[in-house]
Amino acid sequence: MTGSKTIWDYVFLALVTLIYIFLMAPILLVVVLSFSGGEFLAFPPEGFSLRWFGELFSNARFLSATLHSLQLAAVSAVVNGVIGTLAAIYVVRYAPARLTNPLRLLMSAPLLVPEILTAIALLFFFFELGIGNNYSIAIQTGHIIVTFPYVFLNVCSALFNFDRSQEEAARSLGAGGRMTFRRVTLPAIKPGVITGCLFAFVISFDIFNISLLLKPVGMNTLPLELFDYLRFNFDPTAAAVATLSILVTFVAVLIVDLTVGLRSLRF
Amino acid sequence: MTTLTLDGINKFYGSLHILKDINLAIGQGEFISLLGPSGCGKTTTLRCIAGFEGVGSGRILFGARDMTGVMPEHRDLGMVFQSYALFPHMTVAENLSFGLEVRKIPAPERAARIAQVLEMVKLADYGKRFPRELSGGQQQRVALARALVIEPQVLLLDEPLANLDAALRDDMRFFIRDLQQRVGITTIYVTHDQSEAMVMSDRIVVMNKGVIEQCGAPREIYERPASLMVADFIGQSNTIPGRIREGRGADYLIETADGALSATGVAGLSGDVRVMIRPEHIVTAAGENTLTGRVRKSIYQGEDCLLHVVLGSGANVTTTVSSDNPLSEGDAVTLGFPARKSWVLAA
Amino acid sequence: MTTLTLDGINKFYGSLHILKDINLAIGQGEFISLLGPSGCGKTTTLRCIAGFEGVGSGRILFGARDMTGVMPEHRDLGMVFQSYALFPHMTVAENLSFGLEVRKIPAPERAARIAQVLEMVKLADYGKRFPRELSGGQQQRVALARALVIEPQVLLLDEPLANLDAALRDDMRFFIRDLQQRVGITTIYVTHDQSEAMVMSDRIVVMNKGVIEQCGAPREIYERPASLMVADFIGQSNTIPGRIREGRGADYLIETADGALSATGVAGLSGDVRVMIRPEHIVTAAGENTLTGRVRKSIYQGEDCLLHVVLGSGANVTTTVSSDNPLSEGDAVTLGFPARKSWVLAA
Amino acid sequence: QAPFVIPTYGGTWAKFWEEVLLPGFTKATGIQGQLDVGLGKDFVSKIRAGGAASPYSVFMGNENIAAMLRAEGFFEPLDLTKVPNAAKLHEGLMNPENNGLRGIVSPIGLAYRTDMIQTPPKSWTDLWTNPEFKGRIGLYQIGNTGALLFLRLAGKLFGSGDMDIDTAFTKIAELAPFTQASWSGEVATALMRGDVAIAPVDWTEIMTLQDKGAPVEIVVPTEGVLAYEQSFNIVKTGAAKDQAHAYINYLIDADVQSNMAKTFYTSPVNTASTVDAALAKRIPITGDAMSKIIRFDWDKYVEIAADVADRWNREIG
Amino acid sequence: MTVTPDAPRLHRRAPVWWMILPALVLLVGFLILPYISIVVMSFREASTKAVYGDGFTLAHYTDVIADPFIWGIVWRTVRTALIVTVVTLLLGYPVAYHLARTRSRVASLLYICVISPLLVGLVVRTFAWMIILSNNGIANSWMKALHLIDRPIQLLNTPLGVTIALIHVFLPFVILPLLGNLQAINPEIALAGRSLGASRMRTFFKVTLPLSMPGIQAGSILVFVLSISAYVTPAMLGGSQGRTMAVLVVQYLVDNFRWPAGAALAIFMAVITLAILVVYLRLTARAMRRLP
Ligand SMILES: Nc1ncnc2c1ncn2[C@@H]1O[C@H](COP(=O)(O)OP(=O)(O)OP(=O)(O)O)[C@@H](O)[C@H]1O
Ligand SMILES: Nc1ncnc2c1ncn2[C@@H]1O[C@H](COP(=O)(O)OP(=O)(O)OP(=O)(O)O)[C@@H](O)[C@H]1O
Ligand SMILES: NCCCCNCCCN
Ligand SMILES: [Mg+2]
Ligand SMILES: [Mg+2]
Repeated sequence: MTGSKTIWDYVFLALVTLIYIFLMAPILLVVVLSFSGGEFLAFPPEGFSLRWFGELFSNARFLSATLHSLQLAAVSAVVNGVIGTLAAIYVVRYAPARLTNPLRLLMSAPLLVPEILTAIALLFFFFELGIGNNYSIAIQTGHIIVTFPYVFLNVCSALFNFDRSQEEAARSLGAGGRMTFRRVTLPAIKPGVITGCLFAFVISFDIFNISLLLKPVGMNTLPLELFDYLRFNFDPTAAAVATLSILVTFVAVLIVDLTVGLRSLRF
Repeated sequence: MTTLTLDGINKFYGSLHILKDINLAIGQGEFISLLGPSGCGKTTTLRCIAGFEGVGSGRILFGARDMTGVMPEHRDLGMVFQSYALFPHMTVAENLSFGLEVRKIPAPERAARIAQVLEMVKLADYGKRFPRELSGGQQQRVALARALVIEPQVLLLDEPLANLDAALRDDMRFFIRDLQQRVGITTIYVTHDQSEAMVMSDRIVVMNKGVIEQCGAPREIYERPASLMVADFIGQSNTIPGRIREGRGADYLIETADGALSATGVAGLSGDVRVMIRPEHIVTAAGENTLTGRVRKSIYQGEDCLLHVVLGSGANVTTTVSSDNPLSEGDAVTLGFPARKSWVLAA
Repeated sequence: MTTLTLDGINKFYGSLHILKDINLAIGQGEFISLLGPSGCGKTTTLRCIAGFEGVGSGRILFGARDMTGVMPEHRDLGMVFQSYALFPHMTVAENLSFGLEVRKIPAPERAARIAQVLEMVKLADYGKRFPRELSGGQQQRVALARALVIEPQVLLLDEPLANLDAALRDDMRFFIRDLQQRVGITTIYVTHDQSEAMVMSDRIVVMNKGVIEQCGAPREIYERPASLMVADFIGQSNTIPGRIREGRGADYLIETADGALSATGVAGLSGDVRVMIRPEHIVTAAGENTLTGRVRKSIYQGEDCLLHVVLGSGANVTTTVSSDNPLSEGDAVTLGFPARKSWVLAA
Repeated sequence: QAPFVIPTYGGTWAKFWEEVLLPGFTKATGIQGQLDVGLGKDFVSKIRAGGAASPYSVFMGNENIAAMLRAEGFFEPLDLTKVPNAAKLHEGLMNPENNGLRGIVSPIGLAYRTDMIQTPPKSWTDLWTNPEFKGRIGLYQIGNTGALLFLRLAGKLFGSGDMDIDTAFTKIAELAPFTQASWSGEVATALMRGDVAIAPVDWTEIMTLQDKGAPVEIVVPTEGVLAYEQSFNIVKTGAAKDQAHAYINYLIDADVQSNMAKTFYTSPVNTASTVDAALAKRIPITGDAMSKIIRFDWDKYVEIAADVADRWNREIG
Repeated sequence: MTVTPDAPRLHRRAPVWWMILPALVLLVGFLILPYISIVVMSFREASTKAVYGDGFTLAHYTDVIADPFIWGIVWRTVRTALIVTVVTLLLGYPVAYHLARTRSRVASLLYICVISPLLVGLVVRTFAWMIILSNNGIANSWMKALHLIDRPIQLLNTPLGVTIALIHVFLPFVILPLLGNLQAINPEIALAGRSLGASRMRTFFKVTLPLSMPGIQAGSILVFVLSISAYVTPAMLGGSQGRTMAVLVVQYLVDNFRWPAGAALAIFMAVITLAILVVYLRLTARAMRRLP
């Protein structure tokens, strides 16, 4: 902000750089290992090869598991993006004062109870409903429930920062509740919604215990597939999977940056 | 025809009584200015009219229709917020476009109207900027343009020109007044600038501590203030305390520590009063009423000089004189003013 | 003694050249007003002085010390932001206390100073309120109080009174000026209110599009503007185009479409010029210079009436006359003004 | 008609089932199977939650886990008329009263790093006696069947029998400090990294490591080997009983078992299975050598299972 | 005249209860309802003859509460979660602050740095940490090469290893909420602090930090609760020394099939988490009330 830099600016910059490195180091390690020529998932890699990618592409199970995980994650993010945002707005804005704290706790409940117990509870529940884990309904519901609080909490915090007079301005210009929300409130809380949906997506993509018990017969999710794989084959194929997902992310982020401009998304 | 009626409005913030029984009837296309000291409840009044605040009691009518419970967006009004409340994620043009889109104005007409209004507020080249890339005054003009471009039924303007320089204020005033009269918009204008209110308004409402002190035409407010507060608040005023010796209808003879003064006022006053006289009606020469004193201070004001005079009784009187007057501190001075320019107020 | 020097300051936002070679030397305890059209760069200038913006080129000196690279917190300044920038999570008293705590003022003195300043800005009972619980004008006064309570070396005030009514403005002006002179604070005051600048300032700086147009004492700026822009911007002015027929030192005879006029100006002008005359120096009677025309509009202003007159040539001239003047639209009128009140400007 | 669900493990196991076993099964029986990948314990939860309608008709999992479900009454005895291959099973692989059979056997021997160990182990007791191993031992952690096997082995070696848990705990505690691993792959990695120099490991794992050129060796201790024994059971609450029997029968088919041996270095359970000489060198526990497997009765262990786990947590960590 | 203090009518009037409806249906219908049978189950007697016995008992709860061993693991879990929360806040705040203020052209790249760890599956990330933390792993060999240590320090299968990996895993969960929050704060407010003579430090602690409380709160609650219930990371990196309640619960439920006891253990842990959360909300409520 100010024009001049002090020694502290550089200290700060150095610190932040170190943290960025800390964030990236394991990721880079995975990438490096995926190109390893060796048989083992170990460092340093022995030579360079693309064989693990070949291994990966010859394994149809990874592909179908990835697609299944992507689908679960996308649905969780979208569904929670809608109902989590609505719930957050209700709780922060409209809920009667004596209800706000109970509601907040209820909305955070999926975070508070252990995932494995939720999984068992849902497993029972869906068998009682006669649905069992024949379809994706059980696993998808589980994913939505477990990822719900991420959207809810992030949107709540975004709403705290929002200047209400913008909404009033929109109303004064004749915009109804819905239009005001769509054109003014939503853009303002967008960082919270995006972060929430991103978390929901990522958490859903990583969920382990819920998927373990609720996955439909014959299907797998990527973490399960990877875990099962690594349990029996501790080789760099798993790293290749990760590298590929990093690559996809990177390209996606880059495209967003080049077209929309990443900063305009305001995470 | 009455378009906007405030009927016994009371408003509380917690236990603070902010608006106290506000009654006001505003005609179709009328331009009303709301004046009053900082914190007297002007913004709150606008917010109640706009529907952003519920009222503790009372009704708000648009025409004959009770609007008290109606949502702001169904009131067809335009508002300039004291804090601007621009949409930070929209460009200037998008800010203006918003209200037009709500009204389903087709795109070409929208663009034309936006361009025209931006031209009027002298921001023709700024359509693509974001609010954060504008200076304070530029932001304020965007806020104004956003409220005007929709040409609403009712305009609520909360200090819309506070951050503009005189030249721009003049232009904007003209623009507002012109649009308002052309379209016949009922306007409530909050300003701290009395001369602005004087020039623009059909009527002026003076508020004080949540109460309407006086409501009337500018000239009436200025020349025949209903209370000392109004006299003090609108324009410069000198008041000299005294006691009524004689009263015949509107004409009074008043005993003061600086001699007897003849003055006019509403009929029926008696006892302790104050005689009000505007600085510009006092000349430095004897007149129908004459006072003597000494110059305490003489302040250069560009157009003229402001003279502070202490009367014999110790009372202070100010007057303006031509900038090249020869009076300086300590000089004895004689002041005169005509009875019909004075105004008697209950003390 | 010079306390604050701007030495060839240039400032860019992206590719926009906002401040263009600003040079200014301000004396110890001097009160400088910054005037200029909206968006001309006043706020940006203050921000550069405060150290919130790096400058593209140039130096900022406090005394002899180069401050260009110094952190804002080491500049010992108080600033009132155009947007107030109050700390939303602190009460009014806590907002004021902040700067005092930084200066390690002991608690009892802190409390006393806060109480005193709050009293001055007429918010004595508001210490425990949060900014969001205040009206616009009240917030602005808190912003002012926060900057003043620390009694800094340099005060930067960005439209600090824009949202206050006349009476309060007067009080605040007095308060600022009093403190400023008592403590000897070098002050830069941004205002859109010229009369305010006239009354308060030791010198006035007029900016336009990032350039300093003129810098001088109020009277000098008003009576001998350096350019048409300054003449137009400061106060009302009438300018009549013409051509110099004869010049003797500062005295000129000028040929205009409405006849020859004698006028004064800086020596050495020739060719096409404009004769400037302030409305208040024009009387509705023949004089040293005489013009004739018709009343186009007469506007009641409280104290007086503003008269728009069209001259024979079609040029517009405004003047003020007493409120009870009998002139109305279409009336023929004769205007007069003395040569020494006029001012010749290069066209 | 829902497809017949076949549970199996992940990784190379899933791959084998998908590419070899399932097509062969369909070809042999005409039954379409739907593979479901997981671990024995995951199948348990679903069978339990399924109440009267288990999603699985056949259960696959370590025998100790199967024993628990069996105790809870979820299994029914095999109808041996529908499992003709059962007759050819090696001794001891059919549970009493036909309550499930152990269809896949992966021996557990003592594996070590050839480059880190001077004197290769001969007996399980070497773990306690050879000072060279101190601090470099790896063991399975209690969540893994391997730990239970080792625990009962310790009871048998040093105490009054494989149910002598007290002695077992005392002896295992003597081995400390040692690295604990949750599953075979993890012990293997620890071995590869050199964090561990000797450990009881799944034969499959060590053979795979050797194939990749790792300096590891595995021995059959004098007392015999332990083994992961995959138990196959008919789920009482499952729907497709006939298919389940057909599947179990196919799974223990001589050729299928030979195939598995080639792929996983498991010990064929079918007496008729053949193992070629080269392979036989690498998997010594075949044919008659199957008797070298130290086998335990898990049905009576069920009662103390929870307490043992608890005690492991507290005493071993 | 009777007057009552009035709420802003704009908001009172709107029929908005439907906004919470889908969330209520989801959480009540698919979380609370299923949990009822789980809670009931936690009071069932244990059995090896069925999933659970017929009778009811409090024993699973009393066993847990009376067991110092369990409390030890609870303490380790809570301590790890607290450390992870505090450290992620300490590390995440500078990053969020930097991202919120930077005008750097590589900003997009920095966003990627923050987001990409999230997009690499947890399992794989944890494996990477295994490779880094093991006795002969990268961390130890580099520290040896730099002569910081001469014998490998045990990182894998210790609480420390789990803590380090969890910090990495959860760092983005504080950075992103904080980032949104910091971007929403008007930068002039901090400048006002500086203009009053407060150093950047002081301005930060007195102005920016309090104003970013909503982000801090959201981020820290997320990380704390996530750390408490993290399973994959402590299971893979923790060994027995690093075992947490989540791992123990999974062991009860999945390895040992002790559903009633496992449910009781899990509910017990949830209650503790909830209690800590309520205390935390109480503590931060004061600071939050000051915000607009
Ligand atoms: N972030 C920005 N990006 C681009 N242009 C900017 C930015 N901020 C300010 N400007 C431009 O810089 C010019 C000077 O702005 P500044 O705020 O200094 O004006 P000002 O003299 O204070 O005006 P006002 O009286 O309206 O407050 C304006 O024209 C404005 O549009
Ligand atoms: N949220 C609130 N809580 C308590 N009091 C409030 C709140 N908002 C405003 N007030 C008080 O209500 C009174 C009226 O405020 P309002 O904003 O209407 O004043 P105003 O006439 O617009 O003043 P200004 O000219 O300063 O803008 C003020 O005294 C203010 O302190
Ligand atoms: N390589 C041998 C496979 C053994 C797998 N055991 C898994 C246990 C499942 N309950
Ligand atoms: Mg106001
Ligand atoms: Mg400005």
